[in-house]
Amino acid sequence: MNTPEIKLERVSMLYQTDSTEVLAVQDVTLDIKQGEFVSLLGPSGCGKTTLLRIMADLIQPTNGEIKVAGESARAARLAQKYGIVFQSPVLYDWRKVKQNINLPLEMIGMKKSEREDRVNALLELVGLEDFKEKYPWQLSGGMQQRVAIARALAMEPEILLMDEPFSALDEFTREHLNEELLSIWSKVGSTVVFVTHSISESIFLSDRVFVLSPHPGRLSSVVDITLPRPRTQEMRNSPEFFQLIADIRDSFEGV
Amino acid sequence: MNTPEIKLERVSMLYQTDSTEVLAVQDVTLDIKQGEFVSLLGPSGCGKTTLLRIMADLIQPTNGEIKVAGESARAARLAQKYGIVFQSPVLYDWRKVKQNINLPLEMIGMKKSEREDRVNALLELVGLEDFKEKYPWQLSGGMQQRVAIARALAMEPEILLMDEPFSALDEFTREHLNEELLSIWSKVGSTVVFVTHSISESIFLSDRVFVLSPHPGRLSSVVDITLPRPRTQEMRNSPEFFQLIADIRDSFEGV
Amino acid sequence: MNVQNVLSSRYFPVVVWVFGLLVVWEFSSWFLLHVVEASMAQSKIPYIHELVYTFTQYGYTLFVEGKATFSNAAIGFLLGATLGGLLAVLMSISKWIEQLTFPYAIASQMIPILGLAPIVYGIFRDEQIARILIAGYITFFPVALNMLRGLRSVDPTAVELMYSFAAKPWMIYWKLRFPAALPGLFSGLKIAAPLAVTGAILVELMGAQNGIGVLMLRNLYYGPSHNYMFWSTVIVGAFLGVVSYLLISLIERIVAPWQPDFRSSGGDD
Amino acid sequence: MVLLWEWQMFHLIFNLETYQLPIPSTILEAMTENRTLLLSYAGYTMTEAVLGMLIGSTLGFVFAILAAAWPRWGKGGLVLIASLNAVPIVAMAPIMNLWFGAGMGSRIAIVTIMTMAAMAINAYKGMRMVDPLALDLMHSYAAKKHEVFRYLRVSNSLPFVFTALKINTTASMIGAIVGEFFFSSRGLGYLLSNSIKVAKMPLGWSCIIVAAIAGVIFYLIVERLEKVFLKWHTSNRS
Amino acid sequence: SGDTGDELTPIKLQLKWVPQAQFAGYFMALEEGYYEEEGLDVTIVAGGPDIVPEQQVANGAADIGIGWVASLLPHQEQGLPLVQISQIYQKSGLVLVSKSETGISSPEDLAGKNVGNWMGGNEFEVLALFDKYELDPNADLSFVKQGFTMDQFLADEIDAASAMTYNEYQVVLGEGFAESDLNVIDMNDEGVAMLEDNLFANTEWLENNKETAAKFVRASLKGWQAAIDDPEAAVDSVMAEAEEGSTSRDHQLKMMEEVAKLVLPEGFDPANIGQIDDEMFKQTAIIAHQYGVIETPADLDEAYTHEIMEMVNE
Ligand SMILES: Nc1ncnc2c1ncn2[C@@H]1O[C@H](COP(=O)(O)OP(=O)(O)OP(=O)(O)O)[C@@H](O)[C@H]1O
Ligand SMILES: Nc1ncnc2c1ncn2[C@@H]1O[C@H](COP(=O)(O)OP(=O)(O)OP(=O)(O)O)[C@@H](O)[C@H]1O
Ligand SMILES: Cc1ncc(C[n+]2csc(CCO)c2C)c(N)n1
Ligand SMILES: [Mg+2]
Ligand SMILES: [Mg+2]
Repeated sequence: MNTPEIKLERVSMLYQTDSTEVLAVQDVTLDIKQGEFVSLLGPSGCGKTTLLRIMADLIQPTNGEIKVAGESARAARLAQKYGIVFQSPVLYDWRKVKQNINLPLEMIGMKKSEREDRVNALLELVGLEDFKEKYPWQLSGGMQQRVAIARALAMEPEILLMDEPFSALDEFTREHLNEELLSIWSKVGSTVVFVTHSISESIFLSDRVFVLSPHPGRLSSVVDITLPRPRTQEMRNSPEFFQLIADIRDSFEGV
Repeated sequence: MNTPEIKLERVSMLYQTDSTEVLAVQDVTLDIKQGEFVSLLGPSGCGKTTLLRIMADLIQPTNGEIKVAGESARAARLAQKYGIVFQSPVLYDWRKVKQNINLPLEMIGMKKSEREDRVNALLELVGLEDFKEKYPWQLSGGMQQRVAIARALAMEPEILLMDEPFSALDEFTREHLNEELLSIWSKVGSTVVFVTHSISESIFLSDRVFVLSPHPGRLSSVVDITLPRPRTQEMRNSPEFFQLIADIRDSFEGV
Repeated sequence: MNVQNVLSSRYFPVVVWVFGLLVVWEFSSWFLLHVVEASMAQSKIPYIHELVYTFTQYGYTLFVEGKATFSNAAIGFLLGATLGGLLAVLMSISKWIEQLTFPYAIASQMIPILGLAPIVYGIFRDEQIARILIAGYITFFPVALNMLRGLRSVDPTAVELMYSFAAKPWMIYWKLRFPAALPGLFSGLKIAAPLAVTGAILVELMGAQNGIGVLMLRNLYYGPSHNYMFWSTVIVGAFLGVVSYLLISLIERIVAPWQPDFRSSGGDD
Repeated sequence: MVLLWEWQMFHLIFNLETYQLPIPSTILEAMTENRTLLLSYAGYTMTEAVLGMLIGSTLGFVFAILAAAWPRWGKGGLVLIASLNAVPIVAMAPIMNLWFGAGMGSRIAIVTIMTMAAMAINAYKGMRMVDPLALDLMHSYAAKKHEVFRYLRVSNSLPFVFTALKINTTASMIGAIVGEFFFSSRGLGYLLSNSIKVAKMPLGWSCIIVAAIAGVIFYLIVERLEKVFLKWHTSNRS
Repeated sequence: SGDTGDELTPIKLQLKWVPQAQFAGYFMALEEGYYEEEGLDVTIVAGGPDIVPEQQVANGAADIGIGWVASLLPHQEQGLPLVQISQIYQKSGLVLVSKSETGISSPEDLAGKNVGNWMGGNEFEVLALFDKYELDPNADLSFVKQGFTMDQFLADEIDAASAMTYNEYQVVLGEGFAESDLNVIDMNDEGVAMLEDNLFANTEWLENNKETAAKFVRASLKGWQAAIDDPEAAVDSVMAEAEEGSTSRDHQLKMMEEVAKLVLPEGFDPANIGQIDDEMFKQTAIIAHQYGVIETPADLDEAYTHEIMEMVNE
C-alpha cells in the first residue's frame, strides 16, 4: 500500500486578476501514500485551500505537476475518486438536509432503497437525525457543516479532501467526529488530506503533518506522527503528544 | 459601571416552520454588566446564535423579556450601539475589502478622511494591509472572516456581539487577535458577548462564561473567570487556567 | 370578520389597488371630459361605468374571444419559454456560443411580424404552425436572458462541488444550475407571460377568425363609435395579462418555495 | 461573410422566393441607394427607443424600489404594470396617438410602457433576493429603509437590473419600430411597413438590417456597461 | 373541373381589410349559398393592417385576394406570381375630406396644409393630385401618415384626411358633422382616380383551377348584384360575420349604399359588373409608373386577364 497516491512536483499557483498577482503557492513538492492520512497545517491565507483545490483538479497549477494514482488529477476526478468538504458548507438551498446528503449518491446512480439506508446512517453519525426534513437555512452554522461532512462521506470516496471541516464545531462534537472519521477511514481505507489550523487535531488524526509557511505558501516541514493506531482520547494527554505539539509549534515559529 | 447592560428574563425562542417547531432556547435568564466581557459556550445547535440574535434585536423571543441598558433591544439597535460579527463573513460581493470595512463608518456618517485612517489601522490589525484592494472572493476563508471582524470593530460599538469570530483562524492568528481584541476592549470599554466553542478561548477572554446545554438550549452554568487582567499568554499555562478548563468541562459533561 | 381581519388580509391590498385604480380612472375621465373639455375625451380615457355597461352587454362575446386568445397565448408561451430556456442553456455552455448566437437572437427580434410572416408562411405553408411559431418568437427573448443570468449566477463553489463528483455537464444543469436559475427563470416568465398574450393577439391579426385581437382590431377600424367596445377589448387583454402573471407567480411558489422572499421568518418589514 | 453565406443557404434549404426574403446583394444595393434616408431614419427611431427605454426603465426601477419597500402593497402594483405588457402595440398606438399626438411623443410613450414591466419585475426580484444575513447586518446598524436600499438592495439588484436593460434594448427597438407603423411619417418602422406593403422587399429588409445592427450595437453598449458595473459578479470572474 | 359528386372544392378568399360591407358581395354569396351552388366551399379570411393580400396569395395562404390595382402592380413587378382576374370597383372611392373652416375648397388650397394618407400603396392618387396642381409634397404642404382611424382628423392634427367614401367619410359624418360642414375632393372628378378593389389569383394555382376561379367569380358577382339589390339583406350577411357589439348596422348600411355606387356606378351596365376596364387599368398603370410605384411600365397583358371573366359570362 505504499505507492504514492498523490504526488506534487514543484507545484506553484499564481492568481491573476486585472490589476495584481498573488503567488498563493510556490514550489510545493510532496507525496501522499495510498491510504495515508495527512494534514495540511498553516496560518490563514498560506495556501492550504489552494493546494487542496489543486489536488481536487478544481484549479490547475500555473507551474509544476500533479499525479494522482499515477494518472492526472483530472482522470481521478472523472473516476469519481474524490469526496470534498469545503471550508463553507455549500449546501443547496432547495434541498432538504437528507436530500443534500443524497446528492452524491444520486450522481453515482445508487439505487433508491440503498441510498436511504446510507443517508440515515450518516445522519446519525453527525447527530442530525431529527433535522433531516429541514432546509439548510433552518440549521445552525455547525449543523450545516455537519451536513456537508456527511455528504462527503456518503460515497465513501477513495480520496477524501477536507478543508477545515470541524472548525465550526464545539470541542465535544469535534472530538467525537475526529474519532468517527478515524474509524470510517480505517474501514474504508481512503486517502485523506485534511486541512486544519488546529495543531492538536492534526496530530491526533494524521500519519504525517505538512506544515506550510505563508507569503508565498511553501512547504516548511513535514512531521511524522509516530503515535500508534488506533488513536485514543488518552493519547491527547501523553507526553509524546505534547512533544509533537511543541515540535510543530517550533517549526511554525521558525517561519 | 455595574449596571446591567443586557438583561434576559426567562427568554425562550421557538422556531416555527410549516411542518414542525424547534425550541431553540428555553427560559434563559442572565445579566451582562456594562463593560463586561462574557462568552457563550455550548455544543453545536444549542442556541448560541439564537441568543445572540435575540440580544441584537434581529429576532424577537417568543417568550420572556430582554432589556438593553434599561431599554428595549430595539432602542439599543436604533441607537447604533451594536457591532456584530456573524458566524459566516457576510461580506458584500460588490465592495472591495477596504470598502467592506468602511461600510458601518459610512452608515454613521463619518468623514472621509477620518474613515480612511480608521480603515487602514483596522487592516493592519487583522493583517490584511496588502489585500485592501481585493474583492472578497479573492481572499481565503480566514481572511474573509478577518475582514468581517475589522468591520465590526470599525465603529467601536458600545456592544460587540461576536459569533465564533475566530474559528476559521489558525492558532497563531487567533491568539494574536485574542490579545488585540482584549486591548481594544480595554480601551473602548465595550460590552462584549462572545460566542465560541473553545473552552480555553472563552477563559482567556472573558469575565464570565455562560455554559449552555442543548435541546432545548438552557443556561446550565455560569463560570466566573477570576484570572487577573491584563491577561497574558503565560496565563494559559497556569494551574488556575487548567483548573478552569476542568471546571467547565465538568459542567459540560454534567449536561 | 372584524376590521382588523379585513385590513390584514392577504387580499386587502389587491382590492385597494383595483378599487383605487378604478376611482382614479373614472375621475380622470370626468376631468378630461368636463374640466379640460379635451377633444375626443372619451376615446382618451373612457368612463368606467360605460365600460361596465359594455361588459354587461357584450360580456359573453368578450369572454368567449378572451378564452380563445388565452389558450393561443398558452401555446405560444409554452413554445417561447421552451425555446428561450433551450437558448439560455446553449449560451450558458460557453461564452463563445453566446457571442456567436446572441447577435442573431437580438437581430431576430428586430424583424417585425410584418417582415417575418411571409418567411414563416413561405417555409411552413401552414397557418396554424406559423401562428404558433410567431407567438413563441415574441416570448422567447426575456425568458432566455433571465434564465441565462440565473444559470450564470451560481455560486462557484457549488459548481466545484459538482466537478468533484465528476458530474456530467447535463447533471450539473439538472441538479444545480436549473434549480439555482429558477428565480431568474420565473422573473423571465413573469415578463413573458403577458407578452405571450400580446403575441397571441398579434397573431390573431394575421387573419384569424376568433380571439380578442380580432375583436380589438375590428372595433378600432369600425370607427370611433365603438370606442367603449375597443377599450373593453384592451381591458380584457390586460386582464388576461394579470391572470397569466398570477398563474406564473403561483407556479413559482410551488416550484421554488425556498427563495428568501418566501421564507416565513425571512421578512424584514 | 459567414452571415451572407448562411443567408443564401437559408434560401436554398427552405426554397424561399426573393419576394419572401430577398437575397443580400439586392438588399445591399437598396441600402447604398437609400443610405442617407436610412441613416436619418435610424437616428430618429433610435432616439425614440433610447428615450423611451430610459424613461420606462427608470419608472420601472422606481416602482421596483417602492414595491420592494412595501411588498405587501407593491406586489399588486407589479401585477398591474406587468399586465400592460399584454396590451399589444396595435391597441396602444391609437391611444398614445390620442394622448401625445402623432409625433415622437407617442412612440416614446409606447416604448416607456413596454420597457417598464421588465425592469420593475426584475429589479424587484433583485431587491428581494438578498442574503438574509446581509439584511441582518443592515439591521444591526439600525439602517433606515432607504439606507438598506442604498447600501444593500440596490447593489444586490444590479445583475437583475442589467438583465432587464438587455431585454429592454430589443423591446424598445421593437416598440419604436412597430409604433411607427401606425401613425409616424418618419422612421425605420414607417419606411419598413410602407416598403413591404408596396413589395419593395429589398428596401424593407434594408430597414430590418439597419434596425438589427442598431439593436445589436445598443445591446453591446449595455453589455459593456454591465461588465463595468458588475466586475464583482460571479458571471464575470475569470 | 373537380366538382364531381357532392365534394365541394375548398377555396380561400383573402380580404384587404376587416369584414365589412366593403366586401358585401362575397358575404352575400356565402350567405345565399351561391358558392355552394357552384360547388365551392369558400373561406373568407379577414385582413388587417399587417396583412398584405398579395403576399398571402403568393404564399399560398389564400387562393384569391382582394387588393388595389396600385398595390398589385408593384407586387407583380417584384415577381410575385399574381394575375388580376376581375375588377370589382369601377371607380375610386378615395376622397380628401376637410372641415369647411379650414378653407380647402379646391385642391390648390391644400398648399401649406397637413394632408394625410395611410401610405403603403394608398398614396398614389393623392400624389397624382398634387402633381396635377403642381404642389410639391415635400415643400408646399406636409403630407403625413394617417392612422387607420379618423382620430387625427377629428383632433385637428390633419387638415385634409384621406377617406373612403364608404367608410372613413361615413365615420366623420357619424361623429356629428353635416355634409355641409365638410369639403370633399373626389379623385374621380380630378381625373387622378386609380382602380381599387379587384380580384387576383395566384398564377400557378390559376393554371390548374381556371374553372374553379370562374365559378368563384361568377358566384361573387351574383352576390354583388344581390347585395346591391337588397342592401338590408347584404348588411345582414355582413353583420353575421362581425362579432356582437363590434360594428353598427347603420354604419354598414351606409357603407353598402356607397359601395354600390362604386361597383355599379350610375349608367354602368349591370351585365358588366366585374369587368376589367382596359382604359381605367391603363390610367392606373400609368399613374403608378409616374410615381415610382413600379420602375418599368406595366406589362398589361401579364397584369390581368379577361379570360376568367369571359368564362364567367359564357
Ligand atoms: N431560522 C430557523 N428556523 C428554524 N430553526 C432554526 C432556525 N435557526 C436556528 N434554528 C434551530 O435552532 C437551534 C439552535 O440554533 P443556533 O443557530 O442558535 O445554534 P448554535 O448554538 O449557534 O449552533 P452552532 O454552534 O452550530 O452555530 C438549532 O436546532 C437550529 O436547527
Ligand atoms: N480566486 C482567487 N483570486 C485571487 N487570489 C486568491 C484567490 N483565492 C485565493 N487567493 C489568494 O491566495 C492566497 C491563499 O489562499 P487560500 O485560500 O489557499 O488560503 P488558506 O490557506 O486556505 O487560508 P485560510 O486558512 O484562511 O482558509 C491568499 O492570499 C488569497 O488571497
Ligand atoms: C394596408 C392598408 N393600408 C391602407 C388601407 C386603407 N384603406 C383602404 S380600404 C380601407 C378600408 C375601408 O376604409 C382602408 C382603411 C388599408 N385598408 N390597408
Ligand atoms: Mg482556506
Ligand atoms: Mg451558531
